[in-house]
Amino acid sequence: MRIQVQDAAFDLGAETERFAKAQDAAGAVVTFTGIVRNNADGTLKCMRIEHYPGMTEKALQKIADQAQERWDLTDLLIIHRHGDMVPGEMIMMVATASKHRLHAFEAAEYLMDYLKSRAPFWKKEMTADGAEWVAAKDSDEDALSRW
Amino acid sequence: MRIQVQDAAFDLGAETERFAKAQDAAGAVVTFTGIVRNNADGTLKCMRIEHYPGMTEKALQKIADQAQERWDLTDLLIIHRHGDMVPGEMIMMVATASKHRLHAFEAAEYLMDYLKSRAPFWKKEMTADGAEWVAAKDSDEDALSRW
Amino acid sequence: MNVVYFAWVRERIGLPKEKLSTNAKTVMELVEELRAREERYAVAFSDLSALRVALDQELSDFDASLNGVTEVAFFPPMTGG
Amino acid sequence: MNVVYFAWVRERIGLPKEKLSTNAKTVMELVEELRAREERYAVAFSDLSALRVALDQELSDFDASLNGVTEVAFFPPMTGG
Repeated sequence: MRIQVQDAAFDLGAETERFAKAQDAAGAVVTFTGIVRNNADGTLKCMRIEHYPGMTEKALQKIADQAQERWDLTDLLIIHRHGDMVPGEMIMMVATASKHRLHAFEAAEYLMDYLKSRAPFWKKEMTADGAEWVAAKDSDEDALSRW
Repeated sequence: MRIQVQDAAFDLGAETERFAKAQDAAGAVVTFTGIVRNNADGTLKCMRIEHYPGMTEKALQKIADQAQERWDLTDLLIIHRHGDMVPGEMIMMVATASKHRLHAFEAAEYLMDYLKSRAPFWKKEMTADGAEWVAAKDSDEDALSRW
Repeated sequence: MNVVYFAWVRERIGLPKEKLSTNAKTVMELVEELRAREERYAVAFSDLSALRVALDQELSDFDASLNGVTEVAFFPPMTGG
Repeated sequence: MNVVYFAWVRERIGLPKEKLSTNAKTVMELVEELRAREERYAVAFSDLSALRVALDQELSDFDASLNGVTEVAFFPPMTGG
């Protein structure tokens, strides 16, 4: 299991390849990648992600531990960036490995659902018109109720 | 959308990176990778995958079209190998991209469920003791009923 | 009509494909013809619940019509992914 | 006690952290103290449904006790991923 919180960009291809290659007992690897998406008007200059150093790592560790308890995983990876990112840049990724494809899929969805609403990250969008904090979605909070 | 059926190995890292980088409208990218897993006794020498040239491509195209109709996807990718592979080698991958993470996840699961039971591939395991065709699992057929 | 076999069906019958002249109107009638030919066919087609059929590269059923069909494929349940 | 603020809470209050001496026994009592201090606090804490609190880096509730707590954090609902 590896959890990384960092300002620097990460190499999705290399991370995915390394993760999958390290699996000799798992038949199934699932990854999720979050990418900075432009707004509807195409005016997004930059996405700034603030976080709570110390709590972030603890919260991600707790979410990862819960996923490992709940599903039969042989490995998992979480990388989440903070700082400034332009549209198209990758914000974060999770990867899960299991013998069973359903376990790998469900664990990755669980990690994402909890990471969205329980890990202390906050997004701010900087556009030509100014800066605005991204509001949490009710649907993200609701997503937790399925687990 | 890209669908590839091939004997040659593919580069999971490069494919994942290329797929994610090409997304400017999607915020969510999900990948699934299937890896040759050794058997319980660790005696698997080789996994041989037979397929039905012509029908394979049509079946994958149909499954991909159905996924695109059903979910709001900006892109999808399927790569599936045939021929001989040793434990640890990657058999196949799917990738989905969407604005919505739930769409990307569900579409990838749908692709995998249908690909398992509706695309004409057959696995044969070669061990020191001989060769045996992998039996289809009832659970794979049952998985289709959730869609 | 081209008849093609895959996986253990191909192995039991001992060939990957053959050209047949048949008056069979349905897949089931074709299966009965094949079963009657030789022991290896009878063995391969002994349990139809363990077999699948595709007509012109589309999954189909054993009671389907062969009208206009040029390629029939028999194989076990698929195990891709 | 260290009190830390994130995102728009930090911006409205105008500082990322401060050291406070307080007799507040619960988070709610601390919030009342802060609200009473200055307008910018009153504004930041006007709608608690838009706020979350963490005690020593664990998510908690506004009615939780501050007994033994060394760091209180206030921030809006999280938007990671």
